[in-house]
Amino acid sequence: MSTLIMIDQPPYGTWNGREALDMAFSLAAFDQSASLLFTGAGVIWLKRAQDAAGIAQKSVEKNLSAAPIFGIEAILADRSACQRYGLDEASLITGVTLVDANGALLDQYNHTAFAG
Amino acid sequence: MSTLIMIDQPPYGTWNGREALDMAFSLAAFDQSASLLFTGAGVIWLKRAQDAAGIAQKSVEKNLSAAPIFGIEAILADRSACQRYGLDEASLITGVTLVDANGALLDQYNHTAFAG
Amino acid sequence: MSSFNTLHILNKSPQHPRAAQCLALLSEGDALLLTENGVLLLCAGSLPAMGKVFALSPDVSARGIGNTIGDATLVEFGDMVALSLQAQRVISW
Amino acid sequence: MSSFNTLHILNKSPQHPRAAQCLALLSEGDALLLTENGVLLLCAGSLPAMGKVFALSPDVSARGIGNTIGDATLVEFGDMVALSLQAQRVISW
Amino acid sequence: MADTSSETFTLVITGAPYSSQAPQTALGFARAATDAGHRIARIFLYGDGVHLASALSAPPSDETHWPKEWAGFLEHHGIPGIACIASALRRGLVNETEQKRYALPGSNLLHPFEIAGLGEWVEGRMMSTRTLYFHAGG
Amino acid sequence: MADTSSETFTLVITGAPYSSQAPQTALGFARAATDAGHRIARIFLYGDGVHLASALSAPPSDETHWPKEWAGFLEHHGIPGIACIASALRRGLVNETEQKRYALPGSNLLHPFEIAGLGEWVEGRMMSTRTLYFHAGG
Repeated sequence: MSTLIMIDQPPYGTWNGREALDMAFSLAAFDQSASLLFTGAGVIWLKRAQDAAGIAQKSVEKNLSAAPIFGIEAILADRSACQRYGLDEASLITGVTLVDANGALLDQYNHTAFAG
Repeated sequence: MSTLIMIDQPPYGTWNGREALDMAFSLAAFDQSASLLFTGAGVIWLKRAQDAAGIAQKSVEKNLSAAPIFGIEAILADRSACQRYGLDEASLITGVTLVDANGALLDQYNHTAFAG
Repeated sequence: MSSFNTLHILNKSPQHPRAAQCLALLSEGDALLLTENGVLLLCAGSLPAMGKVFALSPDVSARGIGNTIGDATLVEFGDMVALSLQAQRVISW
Repeated sequence: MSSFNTLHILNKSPQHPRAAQCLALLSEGDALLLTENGVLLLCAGSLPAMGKVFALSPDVSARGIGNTIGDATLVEFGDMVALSLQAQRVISW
Repeated sequence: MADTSSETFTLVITGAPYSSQAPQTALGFARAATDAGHRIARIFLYGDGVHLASALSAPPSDETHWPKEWAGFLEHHGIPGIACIASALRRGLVNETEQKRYALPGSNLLHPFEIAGLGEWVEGRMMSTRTLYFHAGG
Repeated sequence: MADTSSETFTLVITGAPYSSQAPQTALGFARAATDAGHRIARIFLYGDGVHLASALSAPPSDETHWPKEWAGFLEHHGIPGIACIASALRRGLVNETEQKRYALPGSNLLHPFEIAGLGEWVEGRMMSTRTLYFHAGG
């Protein structure tokens, strides 16, 4: 039973993405296959060199880099969204796979869910 | 001190518009000049013949029709948004004035606010 | 009733970015169920070319847009339950 | 610092419908202050042709997009207070 | 109702009452599912959805009291209603156990809602034919 | 700080903590305003913003406790923090007066926040040079 957790909200402005990450980590903790797909403005999650100290929040970069250790299968990012938000491979954190978010991609998963 | 309260969310799906209406009514109750401007999907507020019994909510039509009695100066609707959502004059509740929501319109008010 | 690959449930108005995302991801053999503000797709924008379109009747009535349903099929909550079981999977947008 | 007609404060990402609405209503002599996810306008889409553009520095840093500020001016909260007083009025989108 | 085979659902509600329509749509679905003879394994409240489990909500008397409507439905059918502990603690929704643990001045969880971890969501998915999500609209 | 003329602000917060960034941005603004010698007439919590006044919030220890941060700021500067009564009652945010009036099992309003009507917002606007709104982003 493979699950794709989708994140289409940027970090810090809402808690939506953090709660999506918790869902994915929780699946992995119960040995359920889980991957993350970042689309739309959600791709900003994957930007290198975030510094959230000025807004009194934890940087999400560290959370995400722990994803493989926690057993998350893949961190996917929609290619066109990355282009739209000016993210090239060099500006992305490591371990991100660029994909085209389309129906064929979703078909590879039994479940697809947002956190909110 | 004239205030324009803007509503860009459709009714029923969120409470945003209801709370915007309360703001306008409250201003009017304190003898402050207040008008409402509906833009985007918010123009659905102005549709005739809403029947919200099936979703266990109160229809917003009655609320809005009381606006002139409560002292709301004007109910404005963005012309292009009405077109986009298929609303012609015949399908609108009475008392709505079609306008072009642009900078010149906003300039006529000292204050402009959303409910959320 | 036939079976669907994916049932997409859309509860957001056409101006919401997730609405565009949902419509872009519809595939042949999928079905789209419009609920809450999602039903506004019936009066703004155009229905997707592929897949069957359903709209939740109480939400259509609440918004007074029963005259603009076009090729969509009005359904009740009981049908929503049945549709969710007929599809291979459900995505709530 | 000069005075502005309206200071528009935008805290929504470029994909949010209110962002487009805000940008469409900018007039000559207005200023735009990007905060929270609003700062993503710096790396997606284009800055408005008219009016001065400011972006709240801590929000730009949090999102790691300090290298894409273009013609925008980075400001701190103290400047945000000053800008709100220099403008004739403030609209929070 | 030609097909009377009984299936199992888990419903996840992430939108708050009096802010989104999510709890209402979810209740319409839940009632139709039980009317059709299906089983609901559990309701899982996540994110802003945890506010549905508030014991202190007091909407105007001419508006539906969504927390009470849901609580009544859960009790009548013996369905567990679970608020995610991480979402609930951040948003100020606690039972007496959490009140004591965090030395808080009170508790506000409506009976029969419970507080538990995301594991309940994972488990609900595994035991259900379908898991549906009811998010805030917009 | 060349210009030391003191102005008055009213801040309206409509976004909830742990769901939006609105209370954080508003606090950044409020601190900068008082640092610059300006006066804040009042903070008005509206819609989902009323959750900022919850006494039962218990975020993880490595996250900022926004209700407490705000409460401390209001106390330090003697600024009234008012939650709109209509928004608060629907969302389960009540003081002891409302608890008794509606026969609720508890109260959860954090000191020094108060509960009052939209008239406080209207009045705050009238006595302030600028009224700023801090909505949920997205």
